[in-house]
Amino acid sequence: MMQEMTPEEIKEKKPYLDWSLSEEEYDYICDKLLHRLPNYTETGLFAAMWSEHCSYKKSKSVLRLFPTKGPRILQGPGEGAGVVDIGDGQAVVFKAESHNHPTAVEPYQGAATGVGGILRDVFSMGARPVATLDSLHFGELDDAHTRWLLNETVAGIGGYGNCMGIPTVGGELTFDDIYKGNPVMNAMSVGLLDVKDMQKGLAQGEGNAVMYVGAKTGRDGIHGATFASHSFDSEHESQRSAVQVGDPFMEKLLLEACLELTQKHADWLVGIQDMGAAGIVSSSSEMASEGKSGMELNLDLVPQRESGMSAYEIMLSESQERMLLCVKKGHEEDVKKIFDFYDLDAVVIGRITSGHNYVLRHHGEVVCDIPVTSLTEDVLEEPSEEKQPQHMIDDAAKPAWEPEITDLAKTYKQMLAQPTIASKGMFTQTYDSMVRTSTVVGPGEDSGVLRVRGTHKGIAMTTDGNGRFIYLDPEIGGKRAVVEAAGNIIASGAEPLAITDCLNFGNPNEPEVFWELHHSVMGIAKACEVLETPVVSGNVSLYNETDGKSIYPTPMVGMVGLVKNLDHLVRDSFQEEGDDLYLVGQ
Amino acid sequence: MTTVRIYVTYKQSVFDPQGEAITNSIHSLGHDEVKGVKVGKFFDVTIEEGDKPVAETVKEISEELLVNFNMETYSYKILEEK
Amino acid sequence: MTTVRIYVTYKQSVFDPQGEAITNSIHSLGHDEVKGVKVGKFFDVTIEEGDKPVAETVKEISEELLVNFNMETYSYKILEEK
Amino acid sequence: MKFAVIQFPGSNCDIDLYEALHTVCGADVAYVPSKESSLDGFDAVMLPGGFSYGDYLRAGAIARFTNIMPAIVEMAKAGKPVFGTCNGFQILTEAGLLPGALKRNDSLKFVCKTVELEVANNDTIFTSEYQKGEKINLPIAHADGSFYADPETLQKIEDNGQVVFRYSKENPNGSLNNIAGITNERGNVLGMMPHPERAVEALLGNTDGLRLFKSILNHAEVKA
Ligand SMILES: Nc1ncnc2c1ncn2[C@@H]1O[C@H](COP(=O)(O)OP(=O)(O)O)[C@@H](O)[C@H]1O
Repeated sequence: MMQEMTPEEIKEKKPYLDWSLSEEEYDYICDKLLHRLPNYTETGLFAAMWSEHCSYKKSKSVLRLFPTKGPRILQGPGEGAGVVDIGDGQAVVFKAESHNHPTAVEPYQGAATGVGGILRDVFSMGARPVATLDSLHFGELDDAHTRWLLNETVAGIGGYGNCMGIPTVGGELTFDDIYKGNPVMNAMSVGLLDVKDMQKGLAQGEGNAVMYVGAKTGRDGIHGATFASHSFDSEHESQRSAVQVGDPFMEKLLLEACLELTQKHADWLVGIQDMGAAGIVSSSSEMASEGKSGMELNLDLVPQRESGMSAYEIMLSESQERMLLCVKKGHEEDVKKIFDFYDLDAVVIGRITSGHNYVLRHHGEVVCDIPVTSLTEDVLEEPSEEKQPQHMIDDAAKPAWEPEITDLAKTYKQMLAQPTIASKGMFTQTYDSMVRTSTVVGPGEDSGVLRVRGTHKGIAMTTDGNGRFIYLDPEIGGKRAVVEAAGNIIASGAEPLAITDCLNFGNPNEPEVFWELHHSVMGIAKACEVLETPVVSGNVSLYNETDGKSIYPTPMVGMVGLVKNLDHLVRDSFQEEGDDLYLVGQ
Repeated sequence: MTTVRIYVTYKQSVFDPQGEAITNSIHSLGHDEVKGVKVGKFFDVTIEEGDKPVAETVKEISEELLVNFNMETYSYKILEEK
Repeated sequence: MTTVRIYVTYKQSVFDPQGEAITNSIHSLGHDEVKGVKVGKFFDVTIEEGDKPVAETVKEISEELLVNFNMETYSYKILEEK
Repeated sequence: MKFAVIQFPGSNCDIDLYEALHTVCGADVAYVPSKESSLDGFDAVMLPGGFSYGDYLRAGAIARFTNIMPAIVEMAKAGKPVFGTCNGFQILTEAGLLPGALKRNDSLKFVCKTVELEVANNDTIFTSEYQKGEKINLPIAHADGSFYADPETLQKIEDNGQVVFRYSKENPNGSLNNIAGITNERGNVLGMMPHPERAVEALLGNTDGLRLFKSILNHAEVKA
């Protein structure tokens, strides 16, 4: 087994720099939070939890600009997914997530586990996922590697979603050379919930059990959380191998077991959260932090697939298809029985304690004993410099470009032949868009529409974003993304309710990139205020660049709307010969 | 003509859900003597010998196409030469 | 412990679209020296030797589970014994 | 007449079959987990689509060993209606209740779309409400739907009129003889790759599958 560095060696050799923890952060942790030197495991936990991926330390300041409240909003950002009231005691639950970096490395598994992760976010709220959307931006198709990436990505999305039996009903797919080395893969999941069944990622109540359910822990994706916050460098391609393998069959079982628990036995449960990036440490510390509780875990009890795993590896593993539950004392066996039926592990790995500390034991030794909040709430926000992109200033001085069209029919055909505009049917038909027999409108129209069984209602959903517009003017582009989404929702006969988003940007340490981030968020926020569609969930993916070149700023807006009566559904195709055509607007 | 069998498997550390499911199913059939199953693919590739040595063709097609080095490794053996 | 590698392939008469597709891709990469590819699966099964001979276990799990005789056939070889 | 919809681990069209029978046809239907071993009290058994056991190894291969299988075999032997769609069809072939096998699609891809079928035999308990030769549209959604049987078996299936549905406009997966659905020799076990349960409501745009369920229900009435 590898010999772990002592606290003194860590102080001296600074291995945390490789884990994206800065010297300033390390010193702050030693001097202000712990008043001692952290050991190897603790340092690793801090590095993971203080990464941009887990803490949003770079982007928090701009995320505050989003409007997040409204009369229908039952849960805004901060939980697994946002929750929006649709009447009759029901709610729609949704969130989007990016998996750009894993997809660039291993497109099938990267995309598959992206879908798996976002589904867990939704069912951790107690909701049943009913639809998936995918927003993809790739390089131009004349490149063989891009074609491979795209085919594998689409196969991964379908492979996971089809096996789970959750229809993929919409999304977008565009092509531009800027995404060649760094494709954008965002997945959005939409679920339905009886409001009374709503769950939170919460752990509290001294003596209550912390239960681990689902797949066993292996060394998958160790460093995944910190790895996701690093830029790519083609030279180091060979090092990028920390990719996890998805098991949609396992997740289907986990979904059914979790829903049985949350729908029928919520009284046994205090809280539930999925293990996403930074696995056990992020889920457990966030749940304890939310519950203002202490927690003690015994890592020897964690179901393990490989032998000889260190505490650090167990805590940071990103093995898929796992959930963490806080179960009321005395109901551990009841919960176990439910998971037994689905042949899933369900193991008590720790308890809620009276203090405020996060204590980990491994092989009989305490390997971590730190305040819970030091991992979750004390993260130092990173200030950023920003500067308007030079290209915007240069562009403003140029005369506006006027397209010259001599042969309208020819230009029209040329446009239709653009892969970005052409039909995406060859890809979307590899997705099961009809399973669960509620898909009223599938891929290929303005938005996907699902009926809500037992009512006359429907929910409409779409994803929109356009990196080029946002590159030209982030604020107007941001507004436009929201308006485009709302247009798609309204065109289906639905009322826009709320949005989720994925902020796909380049390296935020570059002032121009941060400016783009800031201003596009301003644009999205303003449009959301005007349209009264608050932001209920979302995700940030930074450092999208290859060899120092950032992608276009590519925020994705995922919007959900309510169709009050499906009889009033509007299709986007011509219905009958002789119908009148109207042009509406300016 | 030479026929080469190229074996492709997941790297040791990569989780193999299929192998897991098959192992469970073998156990439920009562074969407790089976301790584990790993699943792999193989490709029987027929190559016409010319200027390029067979080993080179095998290496090239494996690395360019048949194997995903992020998670897989490969080996090969020559089945027959005629 | 004995590790047995069980090979499963389509029967000769069954069309193998995957082999076809891979052959085409190999050709489009310029490897005209490759004349054909057949694809198969293999299972590395670790068996603990007890009363039952290993060959019997292999036969049983192959016929009960690993092979669908409507379209597939199998063969095996012993990889290692420890 | 009481229907059982079997839930294998990984089944995911169970709700579709259940709702088609229960909500649309008003039939008496219950879910039965594959861990159960009895189908007492049921008159027909429905195997749904999905990915039982993740389709690991081969689609349908592992599901065949679940506890409920012997009871399904009993139902088939007793001449009761046994129906499998998509993964259900794959399980029925793997279990030997139907001849042949389902291979990976020739395209090697999962395909989800609506295809045109010809009703090749309407003289079955599943298709009596259709006309022979009638063209209907049903959705498909599968990666392993290419029907294969050795030449002898294929000839036998054809001679016995066991082919019930054929793809008529295009063959979406490479099935021999464009076969989309077959019965056993006795005609009481039907397996088909298309999903009639996805085509039973006008709201979802297609009702061509409805008569399949009506046929089974009418058969029950005739018998009773
Ligand atoms: N990757 C994808 N996944 C699912 N649906 C997609 C995908 N790409 C495009 N679509 C669907 O194809 C249709 C056309 O897409 P797009 O060209 O982006 O149109 P729009 O400009 O209306 O958004 C939309 O209905 C969209 O839902």
